[in-house]
Amino acid sequence: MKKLINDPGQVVVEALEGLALAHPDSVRVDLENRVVVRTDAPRPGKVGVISGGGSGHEPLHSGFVGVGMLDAAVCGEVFTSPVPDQLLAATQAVDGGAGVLHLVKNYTGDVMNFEMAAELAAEMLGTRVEAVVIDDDVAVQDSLYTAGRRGVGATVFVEKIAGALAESGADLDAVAAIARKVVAESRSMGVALTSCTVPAAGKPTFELGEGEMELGIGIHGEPGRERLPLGTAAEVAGRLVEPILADLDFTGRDAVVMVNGMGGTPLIELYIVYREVARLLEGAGVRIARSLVGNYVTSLEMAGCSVSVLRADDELLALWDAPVDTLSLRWGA
Amino acid sequence: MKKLINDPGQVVVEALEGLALAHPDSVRVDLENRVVVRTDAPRPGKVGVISGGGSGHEPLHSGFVGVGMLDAAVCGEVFTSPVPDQLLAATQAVDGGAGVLHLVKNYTGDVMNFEMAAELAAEMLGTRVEAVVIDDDVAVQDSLYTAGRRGVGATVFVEKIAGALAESGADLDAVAAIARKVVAESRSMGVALTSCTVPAAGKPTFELGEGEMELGIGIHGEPGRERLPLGTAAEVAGRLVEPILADLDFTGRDAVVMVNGMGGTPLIELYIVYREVARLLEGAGVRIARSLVGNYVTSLEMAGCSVSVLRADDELLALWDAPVDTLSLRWGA
Amino acid sequence: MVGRDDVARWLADYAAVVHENAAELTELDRAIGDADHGSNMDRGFAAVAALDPSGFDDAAAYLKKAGMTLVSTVGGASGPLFGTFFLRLGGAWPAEDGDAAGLGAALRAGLDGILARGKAEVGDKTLVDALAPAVDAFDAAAGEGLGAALSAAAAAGAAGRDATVPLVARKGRASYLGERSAGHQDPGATSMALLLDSAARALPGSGG
Amino acid sequence: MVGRDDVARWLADYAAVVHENAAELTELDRAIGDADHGSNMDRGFAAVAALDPSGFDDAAAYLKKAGMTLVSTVGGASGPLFGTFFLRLGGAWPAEDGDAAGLGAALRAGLDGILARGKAEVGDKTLVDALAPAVDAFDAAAGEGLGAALSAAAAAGAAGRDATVPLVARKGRASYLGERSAGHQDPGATSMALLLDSAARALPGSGG
Ligand SMILES: Nc1ncnc2c1ncn2[C@@H]1O[C@H](COP(=O)(O)OP(=O)(O)O)[C@@H](O)[C@H]1O
Ligand SMILES: Nc1ncnc2c1ncn2[C@@H]1O[C@H](COP(=O)(O)OP(=O)(O)O)[C@@H](O)[C@H]1O
Ligand SMILES: [Mg+2]
Ligand SMILES: [Mg+2]
Ligand SMILES: [Mg+2]
Ligand SMILES: [Mg+2]
Repeated sequence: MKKLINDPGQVVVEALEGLALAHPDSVRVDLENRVVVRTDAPRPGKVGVISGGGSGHEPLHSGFVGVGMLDAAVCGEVFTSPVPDQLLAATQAVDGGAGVLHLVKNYTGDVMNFEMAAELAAEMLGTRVEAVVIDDDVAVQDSLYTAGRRGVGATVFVEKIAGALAESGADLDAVAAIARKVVAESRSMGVALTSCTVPAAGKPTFELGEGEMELGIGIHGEPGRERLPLGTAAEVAGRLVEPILADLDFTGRDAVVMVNGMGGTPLIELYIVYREVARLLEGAGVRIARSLVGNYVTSLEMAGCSVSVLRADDELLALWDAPVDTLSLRWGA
Repeated sequence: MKKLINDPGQVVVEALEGLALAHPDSVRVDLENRVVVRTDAPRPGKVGVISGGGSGHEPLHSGFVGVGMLDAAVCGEVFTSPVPDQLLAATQAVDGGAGVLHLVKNYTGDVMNFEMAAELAAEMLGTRVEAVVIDDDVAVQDSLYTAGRRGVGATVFVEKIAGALAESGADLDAVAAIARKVVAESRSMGVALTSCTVPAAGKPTFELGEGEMELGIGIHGEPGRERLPLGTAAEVAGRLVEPILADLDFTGRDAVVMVNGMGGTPLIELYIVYREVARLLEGAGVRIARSLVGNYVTSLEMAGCSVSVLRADDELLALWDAPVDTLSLRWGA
Repeated sequence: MVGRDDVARWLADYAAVVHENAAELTELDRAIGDADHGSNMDRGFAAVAALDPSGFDDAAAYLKKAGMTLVSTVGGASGPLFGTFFLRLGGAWPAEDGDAAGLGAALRAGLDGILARGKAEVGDKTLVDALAPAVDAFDAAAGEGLGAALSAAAAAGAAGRDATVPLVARKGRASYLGERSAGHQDPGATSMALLLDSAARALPGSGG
Repeated sequence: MVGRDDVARWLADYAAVVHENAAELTELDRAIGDADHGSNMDRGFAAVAALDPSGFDDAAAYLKKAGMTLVSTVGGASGPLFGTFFLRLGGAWPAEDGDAAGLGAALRAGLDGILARGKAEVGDKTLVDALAPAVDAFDAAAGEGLGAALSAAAAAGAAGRDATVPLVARKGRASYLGERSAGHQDPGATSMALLLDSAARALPGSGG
């Protein structure tokens, strides 16, 4: 394991200390609870929007805290969901009296910990919490015999758009509804070229041969659905785009497209993938209205990428375009 | 070699096609000359600021084209400086009649190609060109017996600050002077935990053992000054910060600090490094006024990081804070 | 019969067992999960072991605090599940510090908590596959005394754990692997079997 | 004596040699540079080989175009250097399509162009270490005829290339390695030696 760390057990807290030192004007960091909060939270009358999960996916979620996006991000251990206490602390920190939206990626651990936190928030704080579970990963086909589709790249879409609506002063039901709409309209698929190494585990989660790729991965370094020979960028893009288009009809619709790096793939490759993805989508009659290319939802140093597509109407596009001022997503502000 | 590419020979042009497809509203891409240009260039009366070099360092330079930073970025083959024709095309594209500043990283190839381009620009276009050579890398100690210090992380400082002054309407001499000032006040040092693979070469440029690091690397995957056992983040930060502080006196001064990822190191580790760097600098009496943490000047998928420090007065800080609106650096705009 | 200090011995024993087996548990999770089960459990049970038993009035309060501690420190899927198990175990702990039947009822309350929280069924390739047959075996042997019941539970838990190997996972992270999850032992069932084994070793009456 | 079509044969031969040796050149550059010298040279000379010689009035125009082509396609350090070499070679090409002395003067003009552009000296571990002694050797043997002069130049170039091995680089990318650059053959000197070797093989008079 080759990492720039001091102690595998201290990775998350030391990184948060670094974040706090680096950006004192942008975010407030509650080191005890490992929560990154907007400097102006709680804002009276504003719905609080929080998200969280295991660490190791940076910039998700801490890089998306700020005006027009998240009010707080809750950081679990690497690839391990945060515990209810942390989520409760975050809920309290952003509760401006209008209720709090929990954005939860659909993993058993995340769902259970958020559930317990919502129960505690109702009991102990009297805060109204709505939870929206994000499950955009088309690699998981059968929700009857699985824990259901995972929450992956679309998390960025949900956080951006729900955050924009909350910023505009909408109420909790409306913000939760738009988040659910984004989930319903989003699909993602990912591929790994290498595994990643959880610091506490000390060695790669899986091994891939020189000519192999894992197709249909999540974001925790877990193996994917199938191991296939690594193809060209065009072939890989095809394997990612096809199941997305097969799952939801995007024909003739506007789309927000993200080509997301898993951490270890350079930007120059992500743009090559974007080129292929754009051609495939346009060939299928999809109108690309907005795009993002870069590392947004990562799995530590894993090489690979994911494609996420949001079927967007004018309402979603307007919220997507609304000002956002966070460490890792910033425009119009 | 595991890369998301189609053809090692087409990496740069296909990535630029992807860039053009992804961001039609932000930049204009001249695919023939591999030049990324501001959509509003040339702006009459404004000094044009261009930079360029080998590709594989993204987001440098193409991610820094836009209001308040570069007017154009010129993209060579991977790790190979662009040719004079490309630089000439970029010079012409941004020439608003007030002359053009060439920002050149100090590598033999870059310097010679930019020199030839400046000669051609004077002869063929009658454009006045000033060139500023960036050489911030303290790993190269002896400029008598070497090609001189390399241009590395401080390139971001120079491009940002010279770009801000040019945006304000300053003339070519003033913009060149501020660029030279930033170069004089900046120092950098980098470390690699893994090598990277040039697509056309097909295998890693160097091999590093499991417990080793290369200290004092440039940004082209070339080996560094020494091979050392990999230490903790705190130890590595010490090895990076010490030679910087030994080379320039930052005591009691404001500093802009960048902890830059080489491409394959996750953000969570960069923040741990930042924590250590901040402590060391503060312990040495340096006041950290601004900071950047992330992948800004990369070497493809290399794991590792570099630290750059700019000794900043009020003039430089004000220019640093000036609005910038590019794909990879955006604030205040 | 099983008092606060017996529980303390059990939890201390289990914390040591988890620590020793952390690498192996993570290894199992590497194959069909995300390579963190051992460190999750180790972090949680180290925190439980750091609790001072003498600060609690009785076994019930102590067990509930252990459950809270797990919920607060483990995270992931195993945190709420093991946490809920101990919270419910403490909640249903027999007032008289339990005979075998009372302990069996408490164990079932723990199991029910896990089922309610995680919605898994036997055969889904989760820790339920170790715990559910263990609770049944405990009840069946309760008439023979606590020691026999605990041994029966441990044996059934171990068998349940082994039975997870051929299964295709239907809950938790391993379910994403589909058929590829078959042939691997479930990490959570493994740590649950170790917990039952530790109980049989550390709780009183284990000799007979 | 050395006309446009002789030059065409030389450039075609060298383009083939570079293509064959591209991997090896890149390999040398991997050790003390950035692993691109072979692909840089290959890209450039493939473009040169694609020029149609019949489109040029004479060898001088053709060589200048080859130089421009290299400048425009190679990039890096070798692009301006090899490009300048051919530009100057063409610029100084003897009007009468050269005897040996005239060719020697042209080669020296090429060398001077490289020295002016790159500011390296003999011993800096660059392509100058192959070219400078080769031009001297050419001049010294020019009296014996073109073939002998070219052979002498090629031999001196090869020796100069070999002499780069123990040197510590003082110019170019390899200089950053300091002492670590010693023990490796310079890639640019290697491709320069191949160019001289190709000239000795492909240009007329090489038999004698
Ligand atoms: N819905 C569920 N019900 C019961 N147990 C479950 C459920 N989901 C997962 N588990 C158990 O949790 C174990 C994994 O725990 P752990 O690795 O700590 O959490 P995570 O999967 O969040 O990384 C699995 O091996 C399985 O036994
Ligand atoms: N200043 C210089 N003068 C002469 N030759 C040089 C100089 N700098 C570098 N070279 C030559 O260029 C070669 C490297 O070329 P190449 O790898 O194509 O370019 P780059 O170093 O830009 O990647 C070196 O091996 C050396 O022979
Ligand atoms: Mg986990
Ligand atoms: Mg190069
Ligand atoms: Mg796990
Ligand atoms: Mg090179």
